[in-house]
Amino acid sequence: MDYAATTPVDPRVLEAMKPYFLKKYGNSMSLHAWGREAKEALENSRETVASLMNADQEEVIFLGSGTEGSNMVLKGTAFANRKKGKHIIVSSIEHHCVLESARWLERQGFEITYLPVDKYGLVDLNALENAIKKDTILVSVMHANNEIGTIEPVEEIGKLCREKGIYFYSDAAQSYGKIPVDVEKMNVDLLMVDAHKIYGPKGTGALFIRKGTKIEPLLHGGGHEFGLRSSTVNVASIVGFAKAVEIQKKEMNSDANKQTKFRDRLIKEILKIEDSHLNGHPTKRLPNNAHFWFAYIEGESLITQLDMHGIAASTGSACSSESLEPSHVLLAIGLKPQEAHGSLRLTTGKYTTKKDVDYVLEILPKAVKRLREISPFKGGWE
Amino acid sequence: MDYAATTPVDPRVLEAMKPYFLKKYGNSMSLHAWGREAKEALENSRETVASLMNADQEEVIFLGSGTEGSNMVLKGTAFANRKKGKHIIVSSIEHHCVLESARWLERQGFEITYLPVDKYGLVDLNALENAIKKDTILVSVMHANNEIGTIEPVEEIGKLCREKGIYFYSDAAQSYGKIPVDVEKMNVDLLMVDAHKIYGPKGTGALFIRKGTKIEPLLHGGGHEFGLRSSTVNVASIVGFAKAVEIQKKEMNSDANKQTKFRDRLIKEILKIEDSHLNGHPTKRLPNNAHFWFAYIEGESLITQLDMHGIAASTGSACSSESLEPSHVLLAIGLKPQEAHGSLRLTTGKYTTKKDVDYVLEILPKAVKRLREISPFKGGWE
Amino acid sequence: MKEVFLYPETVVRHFRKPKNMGRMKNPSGIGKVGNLLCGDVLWLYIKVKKDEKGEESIADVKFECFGCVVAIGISSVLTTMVKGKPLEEALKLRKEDILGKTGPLPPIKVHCSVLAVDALHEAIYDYYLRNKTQIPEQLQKEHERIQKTLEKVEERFKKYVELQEKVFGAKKS
Amino acid sequence: MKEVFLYPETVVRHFRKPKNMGRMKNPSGIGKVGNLLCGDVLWLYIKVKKDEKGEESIADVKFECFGCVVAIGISSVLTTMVKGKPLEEALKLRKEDILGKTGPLPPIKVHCSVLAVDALHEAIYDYYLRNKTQIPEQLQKEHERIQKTLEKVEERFKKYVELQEKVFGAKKS
Ligand SMILES: Cc1ncc(COP(=O)(O)O)c(C=O)c1O
Ligand SMILES: Cc1ncc(COP(=O)(O)O)c(C=O)c1O
Ligand code: FES
Ligand code: FES
Repeated sequence: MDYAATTPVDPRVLEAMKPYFLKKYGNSMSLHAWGREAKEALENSRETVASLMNADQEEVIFLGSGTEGSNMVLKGTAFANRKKGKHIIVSSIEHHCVLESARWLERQGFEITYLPVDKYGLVDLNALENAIKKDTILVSVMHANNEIGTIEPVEEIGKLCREKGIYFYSDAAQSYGKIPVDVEKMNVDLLMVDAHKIYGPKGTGALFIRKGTKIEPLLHGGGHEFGLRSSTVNVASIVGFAKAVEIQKKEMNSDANKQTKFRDRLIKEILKIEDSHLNGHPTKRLPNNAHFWFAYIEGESLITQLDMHGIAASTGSACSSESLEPSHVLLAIGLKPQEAHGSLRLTTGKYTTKKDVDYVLEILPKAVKRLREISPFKGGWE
Repeated sequence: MDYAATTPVDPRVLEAMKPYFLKKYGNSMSLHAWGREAKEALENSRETVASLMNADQEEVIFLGSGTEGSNMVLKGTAFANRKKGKHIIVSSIEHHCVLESARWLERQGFEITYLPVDKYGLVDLNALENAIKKDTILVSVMHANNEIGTIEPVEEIGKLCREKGIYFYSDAAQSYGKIPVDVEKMNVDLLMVDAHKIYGPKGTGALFIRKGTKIEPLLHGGGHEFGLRSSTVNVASIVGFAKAVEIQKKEMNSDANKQTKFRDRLIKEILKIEDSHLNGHPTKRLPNNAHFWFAYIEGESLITQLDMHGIAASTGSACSSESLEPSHVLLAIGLKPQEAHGSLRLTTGKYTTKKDVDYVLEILPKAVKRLREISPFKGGWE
Repeated sequence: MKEVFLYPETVVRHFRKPKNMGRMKNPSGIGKVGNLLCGDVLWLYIKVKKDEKGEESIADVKFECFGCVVAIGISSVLTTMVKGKPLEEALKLRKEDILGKTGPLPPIKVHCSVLAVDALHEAIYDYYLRNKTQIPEQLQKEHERIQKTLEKVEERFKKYVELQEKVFGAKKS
Repeated sequence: MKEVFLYPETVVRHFRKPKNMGRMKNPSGIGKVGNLLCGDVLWLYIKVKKDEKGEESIADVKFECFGCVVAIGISSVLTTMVKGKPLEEALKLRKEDILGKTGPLPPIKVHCSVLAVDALHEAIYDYYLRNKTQIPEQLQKEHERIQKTLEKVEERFKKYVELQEKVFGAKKS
């Protein structure tokens, strides 16, 4: 139940990749036959990945990870548009790859505004409008949040940015292949997608860059990917990504229905546990994400309890070297630190069965109870 | 005969990777069992890759490509050591990933010195010593050149840099796993290696960072790889890389002997062609690299001729949008542009047979002859 | 699937089946350390018994913990190490003694073992205080360090949260 | 292995077996275009014949090329297109006509087709010059453009090489 962290590779994907490891291993930049074969596979894959986001083939480049995409967008637009301005707006619940890139830019003299969200994690359009300045060059708001699953009002955000002539970037790592992603409807100029969240291989992603967008490369070198991302092209992984996309294209809708049922059942049953609470929006959320906090217990202990029973899950409570750090997303939606410490994320996937859901519903209440027995706060916070 | 561009994946490597696609697919940062399994595979792989360069495990991080490594080193040391100085020295025959990173830094206000090489492509130690200034922060000289195969005097360069208190980076993408690489003997502070040059998967490399070296990350985010390189760890590819390293560890020496024989035979026989010339050093060269220029013909045509006979090769003559551009490496060793245009790189690998070599020696003279028949300069340059 | 542990096996075993877990009625001393905001709170109870010679020892010990796997596991390990031990001996216990028993922790988790030792010493301090026993100089110093550290961590943490609130505009409901 | 071409199949076919390749003895006109430094040199020879009505046409054509696959392939294609054609018709030939026959080239290779057309027109220009025929205005302009482009390319290229030499300290031996 931790499909949001990463997914296994679909066996059909691995099958598609194999020939590109062993036989068709050419360098896509080489002129000889092996190279041309690699080139053709690359361009076909590009078309597939572009088509599931309604983009032109020439507007999509492949990446070495989702993180690389966000780093490239933040730093690449910042450096390329320095003359226009030094101000960038990012939502406060962006993934670390956006936030840390933003912080790095802050250290280089750029100005960053962190946009607040409401208790469901939704970005407030008025706040965005107020945050925009003359020298704003980029707005970054993710499509769907990786922790609490909230789906942001990207169409409206994009529309506003377009009106103001500001680039709009959306990190769609968690949404692409799970819910519809359409760069036209979303009014985005830049959009990142990730292979290993949809049964493709790790170490591959793609970036949509609308024609005419001013951006610098992050990886300089031999000039691959239209000069925007150098590195010998990882054809096998890209072919694998494209295969995963092809599969999701066919199975996305039926799969989303199935996940939504699981999700809503998890939410309904788990909220029956005393002092348990849902995080994120009740309906504007990813079909496969259920996120909670349980009073009086700590998340790492909880997921380890679950792990003892073979259940994988995730929490927003993470170790730092002097204490546990509650997730920035949970603080941003207004949770108190001690509440955020007791958080649990369950994310289902296409290999999740009804039995798995039943099993979680059997084990989780016991695990919560057990940890509350250990807790000094079993009776309530002091 | 284009193994320097990229290699096929060894079937044993693919076999080792498979479980990490399908079953052991966990996120190495997750706390649950799948995550821990990934973590263990990651650390074992790190040890393997570190051991073949005589480095400590904690001094090696994994990358998404060789290019990423060079970008991180150049930009990361430049930004982290700005207080010390703004001067960087790179050899004039570095790979594009170093040169283009250097040029980007130049545009950000850093000062770059491009170090000349002699006619064999060897960096001149005196020139280096003269180039070093008070505010020099980094010297970048590759271990072995990817075009002409020349092996640089890295030990001496490293020693000089150490004496002067300057970081020394060496791009060992072409040497690692083919000839001995030892970060202690080489006196390097930073060293990059690449998986897809030694029968590992594309999209994976590693960077040695000596303890205490001041460097900033290139990919900011979730804090993977000791906080130095964020992105969900590509465990399958890393395991594959480690497997490839393990194999090379055993087979490197015998393989180098075999390649050297092929190489020397290719050189001896090909130089019998009229108006043909060897590029690079006669002995200080990679065991698998043979590089020539042929007067009066152009390289792209030549490799296409060879390709017609099923032979893959490479040239230093590349298309730009208005003409052909001769390789910077060949110009740096003193070739005239028209000479550089007629260059040919043959690089052998572990699947190359004596028969393959014979075949090249049969086809190549004919191909050269044919193109000379087409050339207006068959009788000599005008 | 092979079992691979992020933490020493002993720690995980104790987390799975903690010993001496729960509240104690009428303890002789309580040590309360850690901080709710940080997600680490440990309460340690001791029952002290005097033998014929007047030597004081820990007859019983219990703990309650709101915290991570290591905090819970290590606390349990510690209780098994000090149960029955004379107070003087218990006072000599250092985190190294625990880690000697469990094996090393990842650097990021070392503070969890400090937490357990601190709770023990605070409980003894509390016992001495309640019994108006003269507090050994060393323990007094330790008590002051612990209180100061707690304050510092809390302060640092509050700053972090304030920053988050300022930057991210949290604190809604 | 399936054959995948970076360039149109026709171009590759002509590269493999070029038509009308080689030097011509006593040509009526020669067009020499391209630049050695740039790695693109094309020499095109024509033999012109007058028929009874006095119409001039290309009786024979040959080419020599030091250049890339596309330059060689396209030159060959062009020779087959103009052989036997009246000069006037040959003069109307544009790169689009060749690409119409071969299919589109990658953008980076479009200039190779320009090279071939330029060589043809330069050969005809040369023929007119030798025969002191009045040169059509259009052709004169074209000739000037070609010469200017050649100069410009050469200049740009020399600058590039000089930069390389300055930066990289080339020019050894
Ligand atoms: C929303 C979001 N953005 C970015 C990333 C980073 O992707 P990667 O780890 O592949 O670099 C992830 C997942 O880790 C994510 O969930
Ligand atoms: C010497 C050298 N450095 C760097 C690279 C770049 O590696 P990659 O293409 O894997 O990014 C290569 C190969 O392409 C190389 O040969
Ligand atoms: S007690 Fe802080 S992380 Fe364990
Ligand atoms: S003629 Fe210049 S690349 Fe073909």
